[in-house]
Amino acid sequence: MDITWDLFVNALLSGLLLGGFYAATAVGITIAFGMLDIANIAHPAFMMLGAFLAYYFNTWLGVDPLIVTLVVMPFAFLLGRCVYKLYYQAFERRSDESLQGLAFFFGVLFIVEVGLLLVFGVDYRFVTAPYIGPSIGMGPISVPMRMVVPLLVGVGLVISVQVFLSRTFMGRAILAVAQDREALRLVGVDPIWIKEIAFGIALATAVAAGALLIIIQPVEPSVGRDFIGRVFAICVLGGMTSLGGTVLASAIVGVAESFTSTFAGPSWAPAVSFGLLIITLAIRPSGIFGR
Amino acid sequence: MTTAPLLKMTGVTKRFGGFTALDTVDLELYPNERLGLIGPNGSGKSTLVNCLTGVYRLDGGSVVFNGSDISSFDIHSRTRIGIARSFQIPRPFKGLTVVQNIEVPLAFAVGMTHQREIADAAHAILKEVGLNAKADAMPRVLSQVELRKLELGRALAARPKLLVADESMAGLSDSEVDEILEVLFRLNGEGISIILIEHIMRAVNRFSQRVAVLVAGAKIADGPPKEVMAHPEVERAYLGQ
Amino acid sequence: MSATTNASSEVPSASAVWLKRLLGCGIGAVLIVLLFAALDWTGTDYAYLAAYTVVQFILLATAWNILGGYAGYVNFGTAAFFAIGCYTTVFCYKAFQLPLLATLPISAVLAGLVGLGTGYLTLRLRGVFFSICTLAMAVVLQTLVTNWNYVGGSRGAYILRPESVPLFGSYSRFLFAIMLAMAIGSVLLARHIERTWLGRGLAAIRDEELAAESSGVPALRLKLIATSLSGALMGLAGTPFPYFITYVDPTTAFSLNIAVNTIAMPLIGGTATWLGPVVGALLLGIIQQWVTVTISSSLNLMIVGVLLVLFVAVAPNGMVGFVQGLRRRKA
Amino acid sequence: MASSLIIEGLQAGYGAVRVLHGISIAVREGETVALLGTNGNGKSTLIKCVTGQVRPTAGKVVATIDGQQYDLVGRATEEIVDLGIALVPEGRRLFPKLTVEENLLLGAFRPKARQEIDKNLAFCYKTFPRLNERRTQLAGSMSGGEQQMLAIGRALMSAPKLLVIDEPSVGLAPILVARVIESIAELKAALGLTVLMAEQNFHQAIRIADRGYVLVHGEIALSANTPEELKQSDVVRKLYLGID
Repeated sequence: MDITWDLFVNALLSGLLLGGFYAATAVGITIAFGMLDIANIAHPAFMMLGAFLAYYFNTWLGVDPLIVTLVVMPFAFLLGRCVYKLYYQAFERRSDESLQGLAFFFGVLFIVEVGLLLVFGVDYRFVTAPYIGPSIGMGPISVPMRMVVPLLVGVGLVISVQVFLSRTFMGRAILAVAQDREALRLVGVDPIWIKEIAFGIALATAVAAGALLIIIQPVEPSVGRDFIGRVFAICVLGGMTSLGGTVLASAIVGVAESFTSTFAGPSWAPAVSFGLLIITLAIRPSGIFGR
Repeated sequence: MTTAPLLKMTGVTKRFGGFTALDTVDLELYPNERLGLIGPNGSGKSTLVNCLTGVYRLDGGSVVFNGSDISSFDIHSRTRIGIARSFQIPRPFKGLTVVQNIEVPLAFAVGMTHQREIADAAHAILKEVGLNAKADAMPRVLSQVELRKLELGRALAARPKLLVADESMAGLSDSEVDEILEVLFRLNGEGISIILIEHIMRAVNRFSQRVAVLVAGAKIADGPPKEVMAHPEVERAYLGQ
Repeated sequence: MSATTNASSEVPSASAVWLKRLLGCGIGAVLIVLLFAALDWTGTDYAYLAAYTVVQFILLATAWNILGGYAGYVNFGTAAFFAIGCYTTVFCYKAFQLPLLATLPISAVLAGLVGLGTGYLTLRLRGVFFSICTLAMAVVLQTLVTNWNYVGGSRGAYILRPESVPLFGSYSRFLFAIMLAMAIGSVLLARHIERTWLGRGLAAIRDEELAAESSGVPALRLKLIATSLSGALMGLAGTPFPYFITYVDPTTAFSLNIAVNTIAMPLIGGTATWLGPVVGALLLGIIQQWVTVTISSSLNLMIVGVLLVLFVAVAPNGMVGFVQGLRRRKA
Repeated sequence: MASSLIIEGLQAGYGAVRVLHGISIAVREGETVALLGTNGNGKSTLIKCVTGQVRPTAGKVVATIDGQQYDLVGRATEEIVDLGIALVPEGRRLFPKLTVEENLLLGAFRPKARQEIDKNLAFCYKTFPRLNERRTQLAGSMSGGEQQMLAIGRALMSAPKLLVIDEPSVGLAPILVARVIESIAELKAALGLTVLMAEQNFHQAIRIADRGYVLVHGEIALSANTPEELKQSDVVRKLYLGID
């Protein structure tokens, strides 16, 4: 195949755009898995929940999907706190999280997915918004707005979470909770409460990422499955605990997938993130950017 | 002494981040010797045990056992060549009965294959540590001193040349301490070298032929108990200046 | 390796053991004959197909439990091993016209090797990484198969199955017999593992890995054996599948639905013994066959999900553990 | 206003093992009280009863903070810290992958401490210049002595009235032990704290202690009102060195 300069730049650009969106999908899993040590396999299912809520209010009331998300996020935060409370009561408290807890989230994944399936059916659904459709063109390079908007929102989301984590008392406590849970009590913080809040935040970001997804492409409930491994791959690749690492890893995965689609064919793209994950686990389990 | 040492640790160093837990520690143990390893809390005793048994990889130095360098051996390989340990906090296999706990090392470390042989050997060991009445009990019903005995019994079942008893007596009453000491003396009488790590000085003094003192990751004294206890540096480490 | 010795603490006399075994075999044989008779009595091929599905889940659940229940590692990638079995069949059928029975050992070896490789990569890390890695492996393999035109790529492949098989009658009957034999074999294997040093070693590792290693248990090696065995059995489960549905494509073979069922069955039945996966598979399998016929198949997954969440949260020892608990309280 | 700690008839243990058999001690306003004894005699358990990490089976733990009385038994650790009782735990328990400054700021989580955060941070850096030099370094990469200083600093950030220190000398070279012990005395004087300190290093501890208790087998073997009294006691030598 000829690798033309235009093709190359286009692939790189769309990879970076994709990476921005991936960062939004992985930020929640970095919090839940990397910082709280909760392997929330159901994260992508909650993304789909966000996507379908955006779809529902968009078609019913004509509201912009991003505005829907802003309204829905506080509810997702509360839902996340409830899910964590349940998880804590049933598993963490009797320190049985490894086997049973993983299976728990796997079950939740299917409950949410099939729930959406029963309500919305198996057809692909999409949203309408002014920025879906037009592209910005610069010579031979054209950038669709439906990719630019998720990139901007995704980056904005990651930056706000990062600021929250590094500048607030609550944020620092979240960073600390995975390192030494009991020591957190010694500085006057209830670690269970911190984890509950953090898991709520993680779920809120999942819902937001779902709205971004449905802006990029039409979705049906099981699309979320494609993201299970991808978000974990990004999280592990990025070193688990740093959002900076997650953003870089997202960009790498986005670009790698985009190049693979362009030069080897889209059918190879799903293997990219997983391949990177397996290689990372084999060679350097602490991730590329782990410290 | 003219015999070759059973264990020779040379320049053993272990760091955790910026914290040096062991700094070029040398330690020797001769066949059938009883060594007491003491030192204030956090001085590196447990780290040394973990370096000896293979839980930690060394950042420097070497461990030679019975003439061969075992620095890169796995935990289970070290057990198989004759280094067994008991744990400070008892770690029984909760899902197995007392006698089944003992059978695990008999099968895996000693390599016995005949069930009847293994069962007989396990019961013999239980008798030796004084647990034969509880053979079919689950570990969760055992008392603290019984759990310590199970720890010792399981270590013993690996048929070791060297037994590392890591704080086997902490939290026990005086008479219980004596019970454990008796078991240890008997094992030593059967030819097993023993490293006793203990805070109970009475027990260390009574048991050890030689005492080594660790302070802040370094060995500061090594010799007969009386001499070591009178050593000004030891007194300083324990009592301060 | 001393993994073949019987490890039960009491050692009854040899003749008593043989008598008991013989009795067990006899009862088993009678039950199997009765089962075939009952299925024949329905007079439809469909009965065999439904029974095949249930028994296939017994095999998968038992396979999963060898690693998940005995060693405590969650495998999300059942579908990957299952699909290795499927596609070994497709490949061997297209390339050599190899019959099913000859394909079985090849699948087992391939799936076992993939299990070994995955285990080798991740078992030294924390358990959750193994779980994620199995998930990842399923997608990588699916992508490979999707792009492998020889076995049909994303379009899938057709398998022509013989009308009938001598001695067995219809091919459905034959497939069921094979699956039943493999399921029984897997349960016997699981029971054997439980009672020998492999199972005892795995139990010790699951309880206290450091203490197990200090007792001379080669933890990594035992876990790798479990991973390979578990993978090989899952591969076996997938091997007859193309003959069963006569058409197979990557989406079906790698479906996550297989994975969730395989996890749910042992956890609902109980992971501690060989009986748990069997009970769980029978229960869920029969419920699903019934729901598929009467309501809809998408509801199936909902039921599996809800039961899974309920059981792991409320009855972590599964049905078998729950019943044992009741009995102990009575006693 | 007065801050003090009274412990009466305290009993505690782990499972079947009883570690403390009826301990009564008092730490009065402005005092530094040392809990002495070798390992395994119950010092840490006593400290953990004060900080809510171990629940006593009998007895009372009552703290007075700024004239207000609180029964500590049954309260969670974080509640106790919130009252104004800071803990420097055994083994330091820092957050190794956070920077020095982030560790310190976490110490000021409780609302009352946040008001004084600038003042306390400046004070910490003044007292421990090493921490100031290394504020952006990860806590886990520092040496043992620096980590101990950070642990003390982190406790101070909660603006405590009562400081509870468990084995500050653990794992430190003798020279550093002296330095850490001295810094505790300095802090106490500068901030007007009341201090309860468990320490196995006898002579270092009594350098700064007003009074001391020696624990043997979970009971108080000696209660001394002056450091001199402790120095002259046979109990200590016998206990520490096993010399009869």
